[in-house]
Amino acid sequence: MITALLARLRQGHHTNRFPAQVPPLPDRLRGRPVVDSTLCPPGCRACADACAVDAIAIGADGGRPAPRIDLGKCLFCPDCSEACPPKALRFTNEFRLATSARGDLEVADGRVYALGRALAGRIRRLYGRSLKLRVVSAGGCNGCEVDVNVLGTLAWDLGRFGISYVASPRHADGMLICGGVSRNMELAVRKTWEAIPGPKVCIAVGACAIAGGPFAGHPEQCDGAAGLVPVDLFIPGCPPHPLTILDGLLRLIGRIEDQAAPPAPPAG
Amino acid sequence: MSGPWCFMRAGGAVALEAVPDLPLDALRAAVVAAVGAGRRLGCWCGDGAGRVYAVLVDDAAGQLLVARAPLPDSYPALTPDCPQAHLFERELAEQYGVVPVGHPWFKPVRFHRRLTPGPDAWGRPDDEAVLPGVADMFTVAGDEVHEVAVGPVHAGVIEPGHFRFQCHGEVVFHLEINLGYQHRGIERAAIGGPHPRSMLQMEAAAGDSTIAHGWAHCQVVEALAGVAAEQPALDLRALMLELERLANHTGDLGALAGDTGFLPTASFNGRIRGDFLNLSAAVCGSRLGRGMLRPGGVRFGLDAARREDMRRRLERAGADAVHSCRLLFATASVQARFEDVGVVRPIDAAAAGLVGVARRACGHPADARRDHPADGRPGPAGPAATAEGGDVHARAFVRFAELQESLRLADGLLQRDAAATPPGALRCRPRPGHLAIGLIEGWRGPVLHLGITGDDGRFLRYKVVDPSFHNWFGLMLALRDEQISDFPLCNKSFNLSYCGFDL
Amino acid sequence: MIPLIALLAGCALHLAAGLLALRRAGDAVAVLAVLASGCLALAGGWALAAPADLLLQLPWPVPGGAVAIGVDALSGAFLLPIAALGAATAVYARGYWDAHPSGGRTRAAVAVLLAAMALVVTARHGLWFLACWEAMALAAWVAMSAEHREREVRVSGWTYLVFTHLGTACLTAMTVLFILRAGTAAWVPLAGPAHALDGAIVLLAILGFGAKAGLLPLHAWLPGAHASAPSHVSALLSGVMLKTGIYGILRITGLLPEPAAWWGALLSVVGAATALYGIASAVVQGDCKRLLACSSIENLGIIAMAVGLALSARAGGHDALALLAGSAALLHVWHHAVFKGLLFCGAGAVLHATGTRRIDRLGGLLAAMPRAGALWIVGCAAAAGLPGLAGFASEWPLYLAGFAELRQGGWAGVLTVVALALCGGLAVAAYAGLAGGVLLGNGRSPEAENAHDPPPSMLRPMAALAAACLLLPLAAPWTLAALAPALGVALRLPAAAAPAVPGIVHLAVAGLAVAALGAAAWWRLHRRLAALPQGAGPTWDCGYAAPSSRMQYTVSSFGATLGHDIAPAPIAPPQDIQPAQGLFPHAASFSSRTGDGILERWIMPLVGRGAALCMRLRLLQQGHLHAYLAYILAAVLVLLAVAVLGRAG
Amino acid sequence: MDAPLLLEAAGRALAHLAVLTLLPPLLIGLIAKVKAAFAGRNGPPLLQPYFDLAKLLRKQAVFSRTTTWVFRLGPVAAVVTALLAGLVVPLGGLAAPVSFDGDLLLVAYLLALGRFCTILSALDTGSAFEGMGASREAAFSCLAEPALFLGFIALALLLPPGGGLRLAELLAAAPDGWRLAAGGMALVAAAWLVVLLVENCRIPFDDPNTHLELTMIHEVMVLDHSGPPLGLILYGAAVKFAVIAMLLLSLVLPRGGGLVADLATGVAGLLAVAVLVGVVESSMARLRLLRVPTLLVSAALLAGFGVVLLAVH
Repeated sequence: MITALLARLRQGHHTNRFPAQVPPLPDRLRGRPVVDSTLCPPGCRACADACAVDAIAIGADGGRPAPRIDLGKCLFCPDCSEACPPKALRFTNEFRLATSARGDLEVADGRVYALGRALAGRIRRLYGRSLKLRVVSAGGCNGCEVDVNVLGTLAWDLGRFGISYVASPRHADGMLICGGVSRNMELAVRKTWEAIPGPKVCIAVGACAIAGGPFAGHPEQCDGAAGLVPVDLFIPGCPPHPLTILDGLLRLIGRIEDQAAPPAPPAG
Repeated sequence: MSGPWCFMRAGGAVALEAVPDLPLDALRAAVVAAVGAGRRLGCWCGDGAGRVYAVLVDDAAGQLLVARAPLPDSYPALTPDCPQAHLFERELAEQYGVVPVGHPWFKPVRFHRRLTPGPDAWGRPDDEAVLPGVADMFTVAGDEVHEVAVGPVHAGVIEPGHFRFQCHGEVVFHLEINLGYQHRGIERAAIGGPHPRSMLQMEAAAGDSTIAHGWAHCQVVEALAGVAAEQPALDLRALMLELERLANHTGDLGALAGDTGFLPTASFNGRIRGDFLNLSAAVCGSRLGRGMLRPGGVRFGLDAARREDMRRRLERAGADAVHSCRLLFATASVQARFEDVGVVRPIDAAAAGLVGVARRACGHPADARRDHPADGRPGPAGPAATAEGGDVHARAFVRFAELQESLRLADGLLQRDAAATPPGALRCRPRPGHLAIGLIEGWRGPVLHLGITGDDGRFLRYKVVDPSFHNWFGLMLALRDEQISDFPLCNKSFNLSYCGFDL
Repeated sequence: MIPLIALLAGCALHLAAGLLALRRAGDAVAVLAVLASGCLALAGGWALAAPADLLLQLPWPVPGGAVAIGVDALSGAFLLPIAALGAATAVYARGYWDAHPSGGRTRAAVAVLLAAMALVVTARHGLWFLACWEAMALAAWVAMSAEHREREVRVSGWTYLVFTHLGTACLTAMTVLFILRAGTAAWVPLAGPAHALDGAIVLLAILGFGAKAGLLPLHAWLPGAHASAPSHVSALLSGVMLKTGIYGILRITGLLPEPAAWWGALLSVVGAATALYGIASAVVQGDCKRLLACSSIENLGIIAMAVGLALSARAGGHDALALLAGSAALLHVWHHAVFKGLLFCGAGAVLHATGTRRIDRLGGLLAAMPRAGALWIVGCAAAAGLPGLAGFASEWPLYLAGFAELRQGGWAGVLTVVALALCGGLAVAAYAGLAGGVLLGNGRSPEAENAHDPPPSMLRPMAALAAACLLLPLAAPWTLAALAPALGVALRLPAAAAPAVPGIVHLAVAGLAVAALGAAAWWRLHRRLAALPQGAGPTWDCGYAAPSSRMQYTVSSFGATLGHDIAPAPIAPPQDIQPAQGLFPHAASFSSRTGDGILERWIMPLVGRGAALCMRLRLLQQGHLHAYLAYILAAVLVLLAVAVLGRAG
Repeated sequence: MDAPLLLEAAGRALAHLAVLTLLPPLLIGLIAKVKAAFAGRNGPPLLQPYFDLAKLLRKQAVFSRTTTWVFRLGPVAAVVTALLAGLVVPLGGLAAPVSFDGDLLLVAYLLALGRFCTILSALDTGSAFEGMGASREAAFSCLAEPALFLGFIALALLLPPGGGLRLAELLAAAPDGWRLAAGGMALVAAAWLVVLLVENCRIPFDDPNTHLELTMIHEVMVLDHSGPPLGLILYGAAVKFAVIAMLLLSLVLPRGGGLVADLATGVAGLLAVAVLVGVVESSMARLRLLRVPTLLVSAALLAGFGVVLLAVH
């Protein structure tokens, strides 16, 4: 017991101070991309062509190409930014990405990125200080699970916000789903959803859970959770940084309300 | 033994004509003989074009043995003579409808329809839904026996799988594991590749082994193209691989502590694992190493300042990790939970073809980093860490030893000047009619990728063998006559991948 | 005279009912039996309410014999449960057993059994007592062997016969010693100082009556006999016949002038061992009636502990304590009769509906038979000794007696309290397993899924007994007062010395408080639930596609931790395991035989060794006439020699 | 009894009642906080158990179609029995509102009643998980019973022969016990600490934090409860923790101060017990499940030695 106490002293206190203070992020972290379509050469499709998962569509902005990035499909790989000769498309360190609607997950020049809103009235009053989640892993790569799990460790300490993961869906207030929902998991996801007592929320974490990720279009899976259950919060990324997930969860329960994201620092 | 084999090395390629095409009986006999002589069956898979390929791994000689044979609709099963073939044969039946006659446990593996058109190996009609996890399970007779069915949705943040325990009271007579819930069709999608998405999908074969799978894929594609990545790229890949190992071993030792309810190590390691993940992110922006590798090279380099900063962080996290794990191994109440729990006998481990940590915990010093070093790849010095006993303690101890070794290795890699130059990427265009094998020692064990190109230079078949494919069976063995309350502990001591198995 | 007349009328009516039943079964038989029970109840109640020692003596042409029947308060205390269960089972058997091919015979045997029991607890002469005792034993054997075509039933019957006659042999020896001690076989309280033979008499009484009461190690017949008897017969055997053993011990010690301290000590130790062994065996039983029988062993052990405590206290001169412990014993006799009767009737209802007693083939019956199921849960809770119900109300005074004894520096109180506490925990486990295994969850077999509630003739007696389980704790203050005279007889103390049992009124109030607060909380919860939409679905199955009823705990598994992993090896029931072998096992099986550990590991080997010894005597058996003539000659010579030497001496 | 005394008694009863009904969730929150501090994190707010309860009582429930009324009886019984048991347990100087001869038996048996109902409630779901938890609960709490009663016996030995047997008198004799045979009292206190840990499914017997079905006792028993019934179960468990903690505390708490002093020491004592449990949970591993009985038997033996020491004082 004494060694345990000494070890405790040595290891120190490590919980970060988010949301009051944003912990340091890796400078190379690829967060929310920004597009400056004024830099786009006419007729250029390099970014869209480089994207293996068809996350980028090229619209037209008065004759100039206007890339629109669907963050729900985006795997945050550097293919598009590497392919963009004038650096019109680049990733920033902005980690705030979660949205309340699938349609909000779009980055385009001149478009305000609408971050997730808090739950409505009664549900928010119910879950504002206590939200138990049943995590369902369904046909992903276990990457999002890694970062969902990390939130439980002492650096992130999800419990301090009254959010925790529970064993039984009966104890849960909502479902947090990772993975694109393989055909073999379809029934299990439905059964879990039905086993949760209402009112219930659903959170889709990661590119797979939102739109199938790198496996989009495979007949072995359902291309995300939204086809099976109503999703209240979309957290994009492959996998999302733990801070992205935490930010999303706190927005959902109304602990973070600011919409105006601070100016994004330049990408490293 | 020379025998009817084509010999090659990890990360090498051969023209298909050079691969012996034996009659099936001869291939079968050759596999049995080779396994009898101490080699390990690394892969036994169909190519979708009427042939079966066998890959044997010879750790002692650092060689891979390959041969092939035409594949009929049914053949006498290999499993009775070579138990480690059991899952490969079930997989073959599920993917191509080939029936291994006399297979002792003939059931589906991943619960999907076959990849090519044709009759189902189990005679299931096409319009009948394949219910996941529902198979003819082994049961212990007697109405006093109860079954505990866990999964696919597990308590905690765990991937899906179905575990069926045959129990009386707290005692488990037998555990059977049905997976396939994470099946996303990676191997099917790779056919006709490499596609733009292939690298992304290989990285996501098992998210916690992004580097191991990614690198093995790079090895296959590079070998097929006949190019070799430059030394700085290899150094950086090796660094990322060790960082992956550090993060996962730290996390697993913490999780083992958590399952015994020992809070100090559980909470410290959870945090330190994050430190290692953040080191990966410092290199490539992704905590799992996503986007770092690409066939022909890597994407990010490290300048001296960054290397110096990383060395400092690595040293601090490493010291914390070692200290926290020492506490785990010095606590009697934890050791009481570890010792003699979840024992796999060495003889069973060898027969079942276990790999990686689970194999080394049974005293077999097999480690692909040492046994199958690809050219120029910096590898560890000295023999692989092993432990005797095959119990939870042995598996934990091997991880701890490897963790310490990886710390030294990663530190050494960070000191290499070569790593300073940002490496470029080579163009990789696979040659037609070739076969290449990638073999990387991930933190769980050897990750084997096998690529066969057709005449058009596109993948005719791409096979991924995650170490978990071999090792889930070890977990089943470890649970015999064990207490069911020790299952989470045993499970965590293996910590196998579901998605790596299900693909 | 009224009690005596009522007693004789009751016995006569029972016998008449039995005779009638041999001709034709019908409502008339049941009515007669209920009337008979009414008469017995009148006799018992009167004897308790107006204590007086009424004696009826008739000549009997047996040397030294006399028919002596007396109804005093002690008899009354035992007549009442005999009457109550007699009436309840008489009604119950109409729907349960009368249609069975052995219905008439069983009815007749039960009638004889009831009459014989009434006579046993009123006999006042050694030889007459032995005659009634034997009649009771044989009637019980006939009644329990209703399904004698089944091997298991025959084996249980024979085992019972062997044990009961071992007991009778001890009692015969006891009677002989009593005659030597008192000069007469008549059971009249002896005056004067203690006698050297008193100890031997009590020891033989404890052995002989203990065999009937199921005290260790002579309990081994009990689980089999109770399991294979028709359920209403089991109710009678468990509920009242076992208690005649307790009656015997109390009666005999009551005849002797001064109890020795070791009598009570012996009973305390034997009782504690019996109670713990019984309930520990109950936890692992897979047959619901064997489980109930094992629990009867436990309860008889508890009663024996109470009697033991009473006798030691009496020997030590602590009269109030003696009366407290004694009243605990008698109260438990009553309460156990009620809840065990209910439980066996419930087991009968289950058997009736499903045709099996194996708990691991049952399950989910509460939904299929809501009424009988609910009544059974009441019985289980009472038997588990939970507050507000009959079982706890009678353990209460025993606990208090135990604490009082240990505060006087005795060790028996410590033993009693610890044994009771452990029994309480084990009983909760055993009965939760029983109720859970049989009534709750999913059915484990087609039989369980097609069950239905029994007919009203079976339900009504169960309802009455369940009501008694709920009401007896409320009546306990009065019951205890009423039982004091009976103890006065048994302990030879003035009944007036009986203390008011402390806290018993509060206990009743506490029971009511649990009920009231529980009802209020229940109502509140349901109003809350009604206000919100509720979901329904399968039990959480981890999202699996094909859950089955095998994926629920079996009662054998439920009891395994306590029964197999913790119980000391010499008494743990053996298991048959055919383990999964090889990397890909093909067949494996598991079963545990929940026979009696003591019988199988200790008694049967002894019997076997005895039998082997006897086989050696077969050398004498040559089959030649001259050999036998030689034996006779030798015997005569030896006798002559003895006679001659004796005269010479 | 004159008016001020009556008023004082009423005040004590009210204070006791308030502590019994309002404080328990805080203890659970405090344990979590202590464990968090040990781990080096912030941890959930102290009042988190209250937030959880408030939420559960206001949300919907889902019931399994397998279950019957027995399933809903469990939560009700868990709360009612724990509260009633608490009514007879004094908290240091705060006398129990209800006291009568033999009330100590009622404490143990009311808890047993609650256990019986929750076990049945678990078995009603027909799930192997709940069965597993129920089986463990039945086995372990049964083995904890002797330790509890041996503690009662040890205290009863301090009382003169004859006279009543009230928990209040029994516990009031504790100071004598410490004076006469401190070793014996320490053993009893240690045994009761074990009872506290096992009855409330804490480490080293159960780990309420793992959330793994196969290893737990209490949580796996209530896996299928949801909404208000789950709230009742959690509240009942908290009250039960407080009741046994009160029993344990009464061995050591000073008494005889004024109402406010007694209330303060009582509450402080309960908080201290919660901190102690948190420290124990933070510094040792959970036992292997089948080793639990050994520890429980050892606890009974400890209490037995306590009895011997107090008997020979």
